[in-house]
Amino acid sequence: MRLLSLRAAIEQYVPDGCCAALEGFTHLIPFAAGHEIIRQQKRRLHLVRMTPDLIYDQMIGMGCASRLTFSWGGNPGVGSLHRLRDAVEQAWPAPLALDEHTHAGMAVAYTAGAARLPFGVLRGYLGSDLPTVNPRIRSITCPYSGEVLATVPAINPDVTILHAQRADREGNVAIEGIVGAQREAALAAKALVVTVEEIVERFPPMMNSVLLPHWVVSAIVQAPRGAWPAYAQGFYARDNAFYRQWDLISRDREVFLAWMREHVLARQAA
Amino acid sequence: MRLLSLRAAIEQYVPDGCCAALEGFTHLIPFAAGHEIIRQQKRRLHLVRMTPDLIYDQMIGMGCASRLTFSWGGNPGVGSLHRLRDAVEQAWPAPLALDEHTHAGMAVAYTAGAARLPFGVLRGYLGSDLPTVNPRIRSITCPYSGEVLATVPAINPDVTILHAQRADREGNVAIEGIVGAQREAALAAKALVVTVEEIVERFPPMMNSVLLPHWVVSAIVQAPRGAWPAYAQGFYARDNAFYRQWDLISRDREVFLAWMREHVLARQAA
Amino acid sequence: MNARGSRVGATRNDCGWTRDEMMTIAASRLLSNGCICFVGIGLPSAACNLARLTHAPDIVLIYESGTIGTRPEVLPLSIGDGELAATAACVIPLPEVFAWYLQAGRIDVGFLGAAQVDRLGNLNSTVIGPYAAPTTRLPGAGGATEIATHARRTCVMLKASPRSFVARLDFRTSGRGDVPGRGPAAVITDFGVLTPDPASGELRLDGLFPGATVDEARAQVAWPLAVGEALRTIDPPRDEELTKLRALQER
Amino acid sequence: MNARGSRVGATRNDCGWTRDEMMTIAASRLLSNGCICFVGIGLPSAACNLARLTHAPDIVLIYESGTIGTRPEVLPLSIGDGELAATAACVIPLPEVFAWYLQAGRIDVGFLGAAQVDRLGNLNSTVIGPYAAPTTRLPGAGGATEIATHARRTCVMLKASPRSFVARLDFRTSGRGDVPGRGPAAVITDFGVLTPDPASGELRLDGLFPGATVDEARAQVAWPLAVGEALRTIDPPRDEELTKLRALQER
Repeated sequence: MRLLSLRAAIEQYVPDGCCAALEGFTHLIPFAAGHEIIRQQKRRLHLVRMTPDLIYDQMIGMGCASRLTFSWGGNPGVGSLHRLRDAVEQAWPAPLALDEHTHAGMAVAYTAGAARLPFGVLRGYLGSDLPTVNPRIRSITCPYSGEVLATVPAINPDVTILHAQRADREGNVAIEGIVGAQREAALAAKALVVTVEEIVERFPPMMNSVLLPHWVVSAIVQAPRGAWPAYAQGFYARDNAFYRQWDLISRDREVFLAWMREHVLARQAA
Repeated sequence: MRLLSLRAAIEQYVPDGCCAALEGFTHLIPFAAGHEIIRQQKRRLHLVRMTPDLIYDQMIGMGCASRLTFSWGGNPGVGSLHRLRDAVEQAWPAPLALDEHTHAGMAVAYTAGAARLPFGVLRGYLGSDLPTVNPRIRSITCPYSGEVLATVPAINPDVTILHAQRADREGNVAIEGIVGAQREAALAAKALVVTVEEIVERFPPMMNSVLLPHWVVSAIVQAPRGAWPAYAQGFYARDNAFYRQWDLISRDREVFLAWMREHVLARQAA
Repeated sequence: MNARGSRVGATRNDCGWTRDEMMTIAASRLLSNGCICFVGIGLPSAACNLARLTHAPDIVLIYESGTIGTRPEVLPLSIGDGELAATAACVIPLPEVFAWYLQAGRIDVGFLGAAQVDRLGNLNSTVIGPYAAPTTRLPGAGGATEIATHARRTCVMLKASPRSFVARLDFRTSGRGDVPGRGPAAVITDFGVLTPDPASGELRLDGLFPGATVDEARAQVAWPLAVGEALRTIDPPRDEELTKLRALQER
Repeated sequence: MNARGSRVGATRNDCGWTRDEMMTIAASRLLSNGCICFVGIGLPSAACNLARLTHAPDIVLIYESGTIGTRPEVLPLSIGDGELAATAACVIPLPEVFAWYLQAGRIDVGFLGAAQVDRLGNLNSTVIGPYAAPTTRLPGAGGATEIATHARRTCVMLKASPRSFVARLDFRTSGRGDVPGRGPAAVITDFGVLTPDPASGELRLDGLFPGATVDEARAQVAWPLAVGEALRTIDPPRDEELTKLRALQER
């Protein structure tokens, strides 16, 4: 594990064209890292995330992505992700290929990735047209019961980026609160970059807490408020007002670009 | 969830011939429950446990079991389980059919059981003769890569019995320390009985701790020191001296029976 | 996504309640005490928490974010607000929610929303228009597909219009309406409640909200809506229900 | 299980150390600082902790009980003693240890024991005699089969006798000795260390403990034991090694 600046971490671990998963389910979404990816004008990324959320709406709108693996692409409790829609409906600013799943399917795909199995199995996608539009959703026959079950290919991102509350000096990462598929996405990746609210001297031994040991972590970046407008349990709350406001900002291409220029491009990484 | 006496819980949830998993990996082994099963003279049980340990050595020696699913059957750090050996080598006191796995295979089988999938997949049993003596270990071909992987059938015990540190009045169960495959075995079972060191009024909300919610628990039994000679983190330590002593007690059938009469049969359930 | 419906639904009638409130209250009444409920965001979240604060104090609420047994004081905007984690009995990883709880058959009731529903209760929340070139890209499946399959019973909450209650879905995101008994147990909409005909599974008008009419209902449904044999008028909101719902929403 | 070996191994020689101590020290020297080590119980546990307390302070010890990054003060009797949990960086469920750490290829070194080893380093810890009617039922595989396959490198610790270093295993519990480069990197026994011939994979005598001889080694091995081209004498225990090992064992 190395302690890096945000700029250096993105430069080293997110080359153009790579497969990147910025995970965190509603909680601990790595916005600061996403903004640095935008500032560095990364291109042709294959973005992976169960819920693209505002972070991928911003990255897609700024032209970073050419492919998206996802399972629910809305603004939670508000409505659409207008930049995602504009990319899919109008190919603006670039076409976006979709690899679309259900939450259950993506969860299994990350879990298989963490275990370095080539596929995951679920009793899923039943009664859905998704398998007809996504050829990666296949099936397998149980060697005992003969039941036919759905399969998804494992997800093994080139890099997974997480935001967490704390790392210690060794690089162990501790997470509290909603974890989503963070652990699975972290362990499925070839490299793991973690931005954190704070770095502490050392944790007490943490029996049964959610912890990623330092030797599975490639780089740690200190990025206070790095999950805003999402939240970090114990540090700051979800900025629900901003999530609502984003609906207006993102509806119009020019308003969107103006906001990104002012709030993302003009700022320097910490 | 119901609060029951140990006697009532075993009477109701462990009928003769059922499939029972008393789990807990070294830590929190439900000895008190095992002793009550012996006192109630249960017969023809299909016992499931990754590490049979002293608890199954005692149950097998007292004639409770006709079948054993397991992955490592020794006295950890000491040597043999002499009663298990006597059953396999000499069919004393009764023949014992074996369904033998590796730890990795059993872990996957419990996990599949918890997910109510009919089988689990692993890159396992390679270079081993186990698949040649256990026809339940089969294989499957990955629908993406063509790789052939091992499969195990899901384990879904009729009843799983755990020992835990605490339950609250609602029946939520909290576990601290080494958990082994306790959660998976609990959620794989049709009924779940948990003996506990203590029952508390209520827990604080326990973010990310190991907790089994009350509505997956069939019965709670208060059984202080119910994991002795194994241990309960925070309550009492492993009685390593007894584990060593058991090697002598269990070597001889008569010495074994005398010990069981005095320390198990003659005692009443709490 | 249904701005018209939202505005109309939010207007108080002469009796002092709105159709949105009536929808939420009607849904909350379908939940029995102690049931294990997989909650979606928005109206379902309000309905489930209203049930918890009125007739079903022991209901267990699970949000797909992994919060189990939550008791929020404030209605969350998203399914993963900090309030849900802070008041949960425990927080578990999302893959476990879907594999060990939902797929394992441990959920009694699941709530679903959508952009379109057909007469068998199948749902579309993926696209309007062709998948490869949609006129409107919707959020997608999320948890819906497996909730529809694995929850013992599902309820749909969806405001009615001929564009949402359609003869033919543009895309089937979830639903087993063509498997007898696997469609939703009820569709709660802003004129009343539809339930499936036990034989054919076709959704029929089963109950009307006070003030709603069969003609109004039929005007919002793009297929010829059948009326159940025992069409009833649903009880209006009780004072306790309204008071607690409004208190929950105002916090 | 090897009472003779234990007694002989526990006797101090003229230099004041025992063969058991030399085995543990020789094994500990094979571990580099910072390596991720899957620890078995008994001699391997002593060797790994000795390495941690001498030349490899940043070694990461994982026990299959789910304790990750343990730093026990006292040598555990079992692989799941409370001491291991109390001093661990974290404790995770056992299925995750095997799937997400071992199978995922995150382990540098795994230690194995057995009742029998063959000339290719395949191991038997299952039965002596036929599987269906064994003369001696042994504990079985535990973690060994997948450790042998998935750890980047494996080391075997096993006291030697013609009944343990056999021409033909009664049962193959684990091992890929017939796949080039997949057998153990070293077998540490009570006369010295065997390593595989790079071409054939056959275990050859690579190092002798001070005081041990080629004849003594050959007498304990049931196949014709080859001697490596650069047979060396292994350095005797250093004071620090002996002191720290004894302190660890006496606690």
